[in-house]
Amino acid sequence: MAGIIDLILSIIFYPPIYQLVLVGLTGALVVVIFIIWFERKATARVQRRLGPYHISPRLAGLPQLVADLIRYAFQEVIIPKTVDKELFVLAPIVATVLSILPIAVVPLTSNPAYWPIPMDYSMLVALALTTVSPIFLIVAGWASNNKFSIIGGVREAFVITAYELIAIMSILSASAAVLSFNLVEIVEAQRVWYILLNPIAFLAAFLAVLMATSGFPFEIPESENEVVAGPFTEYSGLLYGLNMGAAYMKRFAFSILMALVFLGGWSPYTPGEGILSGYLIPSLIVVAKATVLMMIFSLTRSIYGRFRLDQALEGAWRLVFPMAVLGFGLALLEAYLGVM
Amino acid sequence: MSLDQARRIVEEALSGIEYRVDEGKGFIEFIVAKENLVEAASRLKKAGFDHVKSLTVVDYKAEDKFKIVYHASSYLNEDLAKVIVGIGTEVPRSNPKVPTLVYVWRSVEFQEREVFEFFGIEFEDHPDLRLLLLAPQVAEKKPLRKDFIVKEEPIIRTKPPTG
Amino acid sequence: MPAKPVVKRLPARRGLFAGFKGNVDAITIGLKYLVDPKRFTLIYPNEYIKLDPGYRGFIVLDPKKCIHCSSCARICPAAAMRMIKRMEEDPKTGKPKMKLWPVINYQRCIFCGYCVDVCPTEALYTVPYHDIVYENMAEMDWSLETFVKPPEHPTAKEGIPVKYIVDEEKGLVKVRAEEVEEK
Amino acid sequence: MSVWVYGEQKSELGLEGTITRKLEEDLYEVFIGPQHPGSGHMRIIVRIDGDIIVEADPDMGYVHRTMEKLSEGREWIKNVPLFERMAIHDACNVTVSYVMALERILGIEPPPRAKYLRTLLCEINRIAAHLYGFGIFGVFIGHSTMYMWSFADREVMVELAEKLTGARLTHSYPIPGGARRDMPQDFPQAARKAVRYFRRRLDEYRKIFLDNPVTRKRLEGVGIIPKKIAAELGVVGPVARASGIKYDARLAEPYDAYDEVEFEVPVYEEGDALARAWVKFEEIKQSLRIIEQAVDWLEKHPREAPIHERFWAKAPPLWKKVFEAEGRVKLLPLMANLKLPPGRAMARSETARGEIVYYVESDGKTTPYRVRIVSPSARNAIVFKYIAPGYKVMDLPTIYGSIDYFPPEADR
Repeated sequence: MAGIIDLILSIIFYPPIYQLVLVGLTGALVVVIFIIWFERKATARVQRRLGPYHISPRLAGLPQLVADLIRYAFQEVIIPKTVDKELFVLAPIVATVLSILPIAVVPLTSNPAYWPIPMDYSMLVALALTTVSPIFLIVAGWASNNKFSIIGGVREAFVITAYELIAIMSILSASAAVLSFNLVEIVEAQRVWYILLNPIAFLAAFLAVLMATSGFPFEIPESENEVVAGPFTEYSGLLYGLNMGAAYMKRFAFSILMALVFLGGWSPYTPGEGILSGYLIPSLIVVAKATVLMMIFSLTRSIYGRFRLDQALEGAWRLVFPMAVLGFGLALLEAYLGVM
Repeated sequence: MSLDQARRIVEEALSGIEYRVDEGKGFIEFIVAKENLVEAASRLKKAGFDHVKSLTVVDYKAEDKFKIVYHASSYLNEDLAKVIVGIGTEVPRSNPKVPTLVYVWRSVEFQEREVFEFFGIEFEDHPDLRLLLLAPQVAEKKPLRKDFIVKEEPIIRTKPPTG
Repeated sequence: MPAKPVVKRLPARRGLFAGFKGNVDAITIGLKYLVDPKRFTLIYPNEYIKLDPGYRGFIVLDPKKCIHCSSCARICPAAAMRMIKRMEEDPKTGKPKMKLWPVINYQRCIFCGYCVDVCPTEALYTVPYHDIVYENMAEMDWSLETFVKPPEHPTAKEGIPVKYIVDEEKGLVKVRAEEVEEK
Repeated sequence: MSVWVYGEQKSELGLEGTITRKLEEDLYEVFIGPQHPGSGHMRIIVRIDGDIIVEADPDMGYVHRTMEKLSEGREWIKNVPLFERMAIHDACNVTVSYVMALERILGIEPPPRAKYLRTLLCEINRIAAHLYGFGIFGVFIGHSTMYMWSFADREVMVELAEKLTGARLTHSYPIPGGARRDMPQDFPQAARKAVRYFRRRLDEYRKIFLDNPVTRKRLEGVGIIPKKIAAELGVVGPVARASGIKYDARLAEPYDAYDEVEFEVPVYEEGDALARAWVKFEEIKQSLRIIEQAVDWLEKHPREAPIHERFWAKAPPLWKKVFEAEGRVKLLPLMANLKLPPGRAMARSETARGEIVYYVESDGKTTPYRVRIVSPSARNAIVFKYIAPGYKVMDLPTIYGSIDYFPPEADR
């Protein structure tokens, strides 16, 4: 009996798990609720309207998303007869879980006691993990067995091929500059935030993340005017909510990564000993920086329409990809000069 | 350009074809025999009337005929744009068949489909003569013919108000 | 002829930085409104628009002026206004007499106001509101008793009356109705 | 006579760069509409090969109301509210030509004041309808700000229309012989303010929408209709004018006060979606000019009943009192059962989406013998069939939005 409790406790206190639960799920949920509210409100302001209002006008409609979540949770999940049932149900769940998974390996403090997994390749692993989840969006589209879903899934596949390389290359440029794959070393090496040293790579990463998370002007797979809701056309209730949430979760994971790489991680704070100073405060700083980044991401919605698929791909390959390469080159130059 | 000038132009274009002129307020119509319709329309098009504004069909039940008129005008010739000239024909109600003018004026394609479903007039050789607006069971009744009567209510209510 | 066609050219996108400038312009305008949204949303039903007296809202009958001519029923394009027969005592002779009275069916009324305009004695008039909710369709078919008095305006009881004024800067400005009326 | 295959048909017309091949069985068929957000009640059956549209078949009629038949059972004036339901946000433009046709049969001409009032409302409607079109266009290409902005600003025009007519949308304003109301005293001031507001605002529209690189990229070179083909297909309104056709019903056959006010008819020659958007954009500017001129004229001239004297000469004092107080024109009871002499008339007016044509035939009764309506969207629907093939699926909303197709108007 005691053995089982020990086992459960050891699983819960296994660093990747509690980081995933604490930052990855709880933190992300809070941040995503805030971000979606902010996105709605900011868009509403630009568009000269009120935005969420009637659910608690005193809080300016902040609990709106909570209400939405409750609605999603209690809506009937309709599984059409023609779909591939197992995949249809599993795909959104797996996609959501996987999109938050990179957080499990990202160190949020310099105190080695609170590293999820002490390793030298944390950045590579995190980047590798970000590439897994979009596959399941395609699976979701395919399993739906619906023309719109399949078109949406195919578009998703096109977009993946375009953004993945850019995202990885531009974020990796930091490790090229520092000559290390260890995120802690990259953060520690930033006396000046890396965004100032290599704005080109940052811009490329920014655009790649917009593409990855279907932000405007790259909201192509779900573009509602031709393909209803893209891969999610057949989904309803909680599964649909998960699909929608997955994009934001992914954006959160990418933002954490970008906050570490480009925005100096937990600087200017120096993590100390103990759980408060060693883990909670630095990770809060990282999450705050990621939130600011996400707020900037959400502003594009009110300014841009959406690109056509081929234009987005053309832009990605012709403009953003060279930008990422240039950023990588700049990083190598900086490494050679020893700037960082 | 006034309607009189337009009339002269069309009369010149239609030389050799028998026609009857029907005048209205703001337009002028040339009614030809069914056999000459395509030829007359082609000549009208050559004269510069490049599109059809309205394919107007009127059901004269008392005279047992449909009058089918293509009201054409011009886009490319700014002078002709000021007038509306109709070219049309009359068919008996029992056998409403006319040659299509789609190959003369592409702009009538949808309007011919519309007339087909509302009046039951068949356009021979029309490339795509399907229903456009109506459901099949409604189109069967040929709603724009005068046999189909829509009655308005009387102005005195028989049922008392409920509220 | 004063009107004339003018052939125009699309604004060209020249130079390397034309796209850049377009982006900057768009973002600037967006941020400008993010800071100052200039919105004029009506928070209904906490606020409601107090409409001008000329507004074509619900139509009400003034029975004293009605001359039973049934012009209103004749012109009604939606067949909402119909005449009903009523036995009434003639004030002169004291004998019962058949009279035609208009009644209106708000299930059908399209608020075109023809009946108000055609009424030779101004017996019909409009009230400047139309936001009334009925529980069932039958209630919307008014009897003569309902027709002769203005309907209750529920939002006026709870909401704040506001008016919209056309403004050069903001398009429309929402002001309290009292403030406008003072001026 | 050739076999009717879509690709061939186009090459015959000299349209370069589109596919020319026979239809194949194994194409992907997608039904766009009728329940999509933004598309309205209309379905386009699209057959696609990869990402390219091979065939597009517009399937209309979801909001068909058989107005032509309904009008045969109704008195003349009752048809005005009926016909304006084709495009309620463009009510005056849609009905004014019907009323003009009636006036032609009656042989009367409305007084100048009525003409100017109608022109004023027509232009207010035109701006409102163009903004509506811009808004829907914005939604189609995912630009939600354009949607919200133009619908908010449309409210200004709706407010003006409400001041003028007493109704926000379905004004039923023109009647045979004139107009139903004179403008209120505070109207000119409000109208001038609105005009100045829009002049400034249009610049912001241009920056965030028309000159926005993303939007521009999306619209440029999409749905090109060359001039010759535009004339052949008989497209109307902004679609035709964007293709270089110098046609406007206000220009060809000036009605109401359009032969007295000064304005331009913007014409572009590119023929793509961007040009169509710019035509509408420039037309808003011209409408603002017309509104200014109409308001000036109305203010300068004495206030008198804007209706033909045939309907006003015998007006009792009560009516004149009502007009003095409220600006409302009372109708003669005979209006309800107006008898038109036998005759036929055609009239056209330029609505926001293009020219609308009415053919009206009277046999001397109180109801029409036949009314034929050809609305602009009905004539533009053919664009889907002949222009959309060859473009990508994601271009379909762009084409749809740029021709400003409005289902209730096309279905009638």
